Amino acid sequence: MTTDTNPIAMAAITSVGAAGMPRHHLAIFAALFVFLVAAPFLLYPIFVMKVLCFALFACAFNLLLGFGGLLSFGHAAYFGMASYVSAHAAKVWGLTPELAIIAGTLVAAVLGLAIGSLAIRRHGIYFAMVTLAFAQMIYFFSLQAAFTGGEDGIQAVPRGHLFGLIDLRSSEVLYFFVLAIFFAGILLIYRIIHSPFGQVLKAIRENEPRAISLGYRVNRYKLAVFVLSATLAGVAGATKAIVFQLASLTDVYWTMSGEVVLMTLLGGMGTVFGPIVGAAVIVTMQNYLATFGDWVTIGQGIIFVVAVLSFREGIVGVLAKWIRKPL
Amino acid sequence: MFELLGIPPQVLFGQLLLGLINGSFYAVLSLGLAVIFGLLNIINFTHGAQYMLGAFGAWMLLNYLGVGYWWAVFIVPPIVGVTGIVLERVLIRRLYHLDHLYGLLLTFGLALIIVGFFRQFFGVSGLPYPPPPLLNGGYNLGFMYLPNSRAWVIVASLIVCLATWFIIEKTRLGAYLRAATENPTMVGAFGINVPLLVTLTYGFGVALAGFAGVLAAPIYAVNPNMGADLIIVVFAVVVIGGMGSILGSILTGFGLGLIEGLTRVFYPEGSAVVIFVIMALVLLVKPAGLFGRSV
Amino acid sequence: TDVKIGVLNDRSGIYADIAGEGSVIAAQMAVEDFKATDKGINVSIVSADHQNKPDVGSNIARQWYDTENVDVIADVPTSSVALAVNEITKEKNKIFLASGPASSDLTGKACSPNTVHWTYDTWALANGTGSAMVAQGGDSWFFVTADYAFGHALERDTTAVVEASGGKVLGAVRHPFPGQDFSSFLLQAQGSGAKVVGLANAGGDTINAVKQASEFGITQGGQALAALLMFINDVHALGLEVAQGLVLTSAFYWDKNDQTREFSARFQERNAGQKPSMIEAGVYASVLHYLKAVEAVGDKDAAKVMAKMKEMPTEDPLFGKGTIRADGRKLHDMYLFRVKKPDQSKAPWDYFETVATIPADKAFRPLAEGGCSLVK
Amino acid sequence: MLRFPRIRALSKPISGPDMPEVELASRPAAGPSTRPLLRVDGLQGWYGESHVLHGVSFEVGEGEVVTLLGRNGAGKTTTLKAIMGILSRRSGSVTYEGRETIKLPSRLIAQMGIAYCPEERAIFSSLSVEENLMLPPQVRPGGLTVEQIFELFPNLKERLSSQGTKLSGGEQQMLAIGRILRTGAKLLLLDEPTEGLAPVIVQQIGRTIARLKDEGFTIVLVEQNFHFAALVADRHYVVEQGRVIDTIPNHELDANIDKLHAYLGV
Amino acid sequence: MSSGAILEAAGLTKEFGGFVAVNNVNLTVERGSVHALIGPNGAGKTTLFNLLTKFLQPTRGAIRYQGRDITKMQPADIARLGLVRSFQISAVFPHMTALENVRIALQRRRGDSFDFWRSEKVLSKFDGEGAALLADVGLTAFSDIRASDLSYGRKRALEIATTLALNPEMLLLDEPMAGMAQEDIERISALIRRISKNRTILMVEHNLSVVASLSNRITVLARGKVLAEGDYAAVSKDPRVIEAYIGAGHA
Ligand SMILES: Nc1ncnc2c1ncn2[C@@H]1O[C@H](COP(=O)(O)OP(=O)(O)OP(=O)(O)O)[C@@H](O)[C@H]1O
Ligand SMILES: Nc1ncnc2c1ncn2[C@@H]1O[C@H](COP(=O)(O)OP(=O)(O)OP(=O)(O)O)[C@@H](O)[C@H]1O
Ligand SMILES: CC(C)C[C@H](N)C(=O)O
Ligand SMILES: [Mg+2]
Ligand SMILES: [Mg+2]
Repeated sequence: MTTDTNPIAMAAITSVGAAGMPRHHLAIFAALFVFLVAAPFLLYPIFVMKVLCFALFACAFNLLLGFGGLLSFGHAAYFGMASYVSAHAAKVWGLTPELAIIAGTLVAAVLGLAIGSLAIRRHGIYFAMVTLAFAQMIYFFSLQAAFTGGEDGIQAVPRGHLFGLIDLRSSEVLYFFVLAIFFAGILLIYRIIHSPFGQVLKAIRENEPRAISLGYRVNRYKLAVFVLSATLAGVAGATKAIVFQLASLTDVYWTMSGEVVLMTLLGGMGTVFGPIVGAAVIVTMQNYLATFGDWVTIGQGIIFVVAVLSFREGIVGVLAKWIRKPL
Repeated sequence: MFELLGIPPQVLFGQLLLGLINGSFYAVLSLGLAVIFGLLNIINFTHGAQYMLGAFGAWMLLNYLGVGYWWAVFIVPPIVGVTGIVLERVLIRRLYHLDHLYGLLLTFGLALIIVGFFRQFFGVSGLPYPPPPLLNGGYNLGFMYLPNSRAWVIVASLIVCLATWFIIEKTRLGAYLRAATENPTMVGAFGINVPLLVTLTYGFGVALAGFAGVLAAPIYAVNPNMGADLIIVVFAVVVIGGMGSILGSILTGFGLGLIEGLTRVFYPEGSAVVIFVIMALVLLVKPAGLFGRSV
Repeated sequence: TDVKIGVLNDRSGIYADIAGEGSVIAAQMAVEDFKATDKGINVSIVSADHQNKPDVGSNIARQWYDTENVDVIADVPTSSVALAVNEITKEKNKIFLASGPASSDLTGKACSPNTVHWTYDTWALANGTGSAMVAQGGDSWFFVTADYAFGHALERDTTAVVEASGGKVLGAVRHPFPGQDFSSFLLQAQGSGAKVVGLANAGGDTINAVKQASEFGITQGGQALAALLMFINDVHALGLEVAQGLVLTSAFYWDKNDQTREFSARFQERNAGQKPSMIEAGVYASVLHYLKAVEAVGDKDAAKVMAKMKEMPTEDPLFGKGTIRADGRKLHDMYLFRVKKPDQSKAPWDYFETVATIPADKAFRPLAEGGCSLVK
Repeated sequence: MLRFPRIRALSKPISGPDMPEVELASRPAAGPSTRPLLRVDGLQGWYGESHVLHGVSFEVGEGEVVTLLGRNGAGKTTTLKAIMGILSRRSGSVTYEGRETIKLPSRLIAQMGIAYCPEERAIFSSLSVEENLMLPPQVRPGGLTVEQIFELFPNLKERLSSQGTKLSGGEQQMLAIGRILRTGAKLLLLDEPTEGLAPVIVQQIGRTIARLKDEGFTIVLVEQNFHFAALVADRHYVVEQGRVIDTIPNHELDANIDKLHAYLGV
Repeated sequence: MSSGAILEAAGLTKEFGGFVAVNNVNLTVERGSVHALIGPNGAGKTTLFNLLTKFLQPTRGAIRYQGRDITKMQPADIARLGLVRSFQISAVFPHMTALENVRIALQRRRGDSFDFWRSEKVLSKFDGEGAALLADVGLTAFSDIRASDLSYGRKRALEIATTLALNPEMLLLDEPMAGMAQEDIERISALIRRISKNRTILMVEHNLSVVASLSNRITVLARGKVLAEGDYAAVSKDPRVIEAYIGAGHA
């Protein structure tokens, strides 16, 4: 009955290359970077930025689920709250975008600390439910509080000037700012996974009582990864508010928590690159199929059913199995 | 006028009674969910859609075949159960050996498909389902007017809940079911037909959802979206009761209905969130829910 | 000239039957009836689902304007989304033909030179139903309000009308949106002793609330029910048995005259047997008027077309003659209808009888009271 | 060298008023002395991709007790699972009472009269001790009564209403053995039934096995403790790397003790 | 060899619902000794272990370790004081290699396990020490094999190596020999004997030959209470112990 140990999260580390990461990881990061630098000239930049925000969100979530073994069903709270705070900071307080994002991120971190320290005392499905419960309270707060604008959300958020200097109104300029945040985020996550701390997390995920008996105060590690994950989810949410100039209830609703689970699983939980792929697939689907009405819902449903039945390690998970290397 | 906590007692009693009626729905739905989770380890996210199917089943019987409510009460749950059995045989079956996350995902996907189709073909404004003559009218209880249709909901769901509880906790069949949850291989090695057992259990849990749907049809509009948000609340009920605890989900279902009823009087906006507040409090104090077996 | 119209609305949620696929059909019919191609205007129509979420809606709107050369967005039911689209349309200098949204803020403090608010708004609803009910003796009210921007606005506007007409408001209760079970709110309304229970909600919420009110014998108990925003599709869903006697304010009814009947018959054929709602009618009329303006200007430049639209009086088979005010408010008559009893109804969709016609100059909020910055 | 007092003590043939049955066990036999009840021939087995059994062959006659001995990981447990039909990938031949069972699902195999007591005990935590005990349906008449089971394992009687997995490790083992004795299955597959049990209980189980044999049960026993095995078995099959590599009749055990030590790496 | 008590339990009691699993147990373990805890199944041995390492909270009683009251402490903190346990059911980190299993323990000693910003390459400095520990338990050839692929006996050996990596003052071993083949039993016995030189060991074990050969002192538990205590010779002759545990076969 426990989700604490998941069968497919097994990012075992093999052949470490020169730069401290396996060569094929290095290659993928490089290819991703090249592609993303070129992307705004090939694709609609705002769309790509949306993918990047959600990819970072999914990666942050995956840090907790795939590598911490903790299934949070309330990650919308950190994503959405950060987005509200950063929108409010930019619009009402007139902060520059980077400060607004930092403000949102800090709130997510504090929220993660508060909720996390209560939730980590529970296991498996009960952990998931405690996080859901708190997220629903955050949703309720967002619905009722004055500064969030209720159903309307915070609209017309100014993109502002980066460091007070660079005008972000042009989507191309904004794009590179977002790209920088994204890369900083996933590289940090990569490092966390492959750090001494990451090793302990893995041990805890695999056999918690044993880790305790070795003297690890496991709750502190769980809390630490929870807060890191919430914080990074906050970065993603805060950035999204600046990109779309809007913070709304969608981002704090439980379906958003569900969506990030879907992205992670579809891409491959416990893989480094899976959540990025998962986020890209889902955001693309929502974006380009919006004209088909209910058939989108049906199509999404079919995709999930097929994914669960035939490639449940997720897209990247399946690829990793083919090439027999962790991705 | 005499008042209780600033509310006239009539209103208070009325609200409590309404809470109990609501609680009946929670109880039947969460019972089905608990049966399926407890015995199959599947978090059945299709449950809301299957509840909706129950209501649509009743509606279709009436509109296409002219079959009335009282027949529907008996015919629809088995039909919905059979659709569940088909899903189980064809799809869900393949996931038992996996983490329950996958079951959740699959059933979530199925719910999207089912609800999507119904929205496509029946729209979302909802379809009317007239209550049968016997359920028209009601009793004036002094403090409130109790429609027969709602009184019937309480009675019917109590009967169904108790019968289910008895079968699972007190009979041999129930023992097989519980054992098969934990270690189907071993139970099979005792000579028991586990796959059949599992299929029937899923069918039964789903039939409970269908039953709740039939009960709901004359009360709420028959609407493809009627189960969508309910599922998460019902799931919370199951968790508060203690996952897999049959008695827990029944009692919690009724109990939370009452609490929600009270919230509607004192802080109506909060009635959507009160269940989650309670869930957080309960889980922080009792790690495995109110009636859960601690692991 | 090539013109691209984006119909943005709810295609899967609780408003999809009121303003979903039907609005797209209405827009297509407008293009066909206008015979655009013959007049050298190439019109293409795209559509999308905003799911009643401001983020989804603004995302689509932005993408349409940025990458798909959409010139005009039509419909957008749900006020919160409409406000977002309103902003983006202004920023990108395009045109927004708002038929679906209710909030009177669109021509008030959020008014924009690029927006026309076509069909109805919360002020008009409050004014129509509110004053009619008070006039019939319903001078004490209790509101059951959807707990979000639109519900609050409708409650606010109706309260003002009720109080101005000499009635009083005894209380209000806000229900989560969307809601399923309204019994406890209705019980509170019953307990309040108010003569009128005002439902400040819409779509599925209103349907459920009306249905349950009948179950709990609210109207039999002597209280009147005022569904402040009700569409013919909602009545269809409820059935006359339950809906009979309700009073509602609307801008359109299919059975008003030959022209509306003719249009509605054609529409019904293409829209799975459903008669048009007033929003769908508004989409038809607003697109038609827009195309006329484009033809007249000979160009699709937003500022010029908008100026033309406001300058030219409107005329179409569904709303008759009308005008567009400086703040973007389209003016036409509004109607107060009563839902027929089952035995009065002679044919399918024969649901309304007219109680009163509210002339265009009385139906909407006076220009000066909106606080629109375009009005000097 | 370590001293193993228990082993010395146990390897003497034990007789005495309290354990008369044990002597019955030492009946000499080279192959099945009766008609073979179970016959395993060329049994292959896999866990996913890994091939674990490479052609296990042996026979058990009706009323016999045989053991499978071998080092950790030799494939003893896997053999039992394959016979029981719960190893998902298997091939070769297993016949019971002359009927081929290799393709049957485990429930039909169980219904033919084979019962399995797994190494990891598989006690159900959502069932009480009593429910655990009563769980396996009777497949044939002639099993032990509940009273007889309590006589063997008095601990169980005291804890009947506890949750099954709240029992101590040894008590769970007793429960796992006890529950299959009720079913009337004629062929019992016992996987290390003495693991983790106190010596008193081990002796009790020794007596039980002897008694079951007396009553006509047929038993395949997997054991690490061959001194225990020596007390109860007719014959020993040595398993190594997924094959039976040797057969030692119990009466030749003393003569082969060095060979056996070599097999088991003692 | 002995220099006073390292671990003392006084009046330790654990009730589950109404059932008393451990009943007013007084236990003193001398520093440097190998102390065995035996008793029939269900006597409360594992429960007592759980109490001593605080995986369970005692209903009553006090525990002192190295003169310090640890009754109120958390399990992880107890391990940090050098009192480390193993589990009755084998406890390894299944998806990690044998070497990584040991490194986890070594890493804890180093104390910078929260460093999420550093590369795990810093952990390779433990490889030598880890390999030595694996060699001690005869797992050198398996150091790159995932723990889940090891046989049962080897998992137990790995678990002991991991425990030793903490360099604990005192070890609590719960049935270290259970389910092991003879060859492993001998190897692990030898290992325990070797490591007991400068440590204290408290172990639960049903294999009497192991108990007899390794332990200096034995406490016999039955029905939650201490039935007898002494060295092997004395305990194994105690008629109550024979009746409750050893059985007639051992006479
Ligand atoms: N579930 C499994 N998946 C993969 N391999 C397995 C599994 N179970 C056992 N094995 C492998 O199969 C081989 C045989 O295992 P088996 O359990 O049959 O041995 P055994 O003789 O019973 O040993 P023991 O005395 O340790 O119980 C071993 O190499 C083991 O590692
Ligand atoms: N969590 C619990 N709840 C209720 N009873 C328990 C619990 N844990 C153990 N017990 C009971 O306490 C008694 C002692 O159990 P324990 O596991 O300590 O025995 P043990 O001496 O280790 O036995 P074994 O040698 O068989 O492992 C048993 O009767 C068991 O049923
Ligand atoms: C009824 C709907 C089409 C309009 C919606 N209630 C709004 O918010 O404006
Ligand atoms: Mg084995
Ligand atoms: Mg024990």
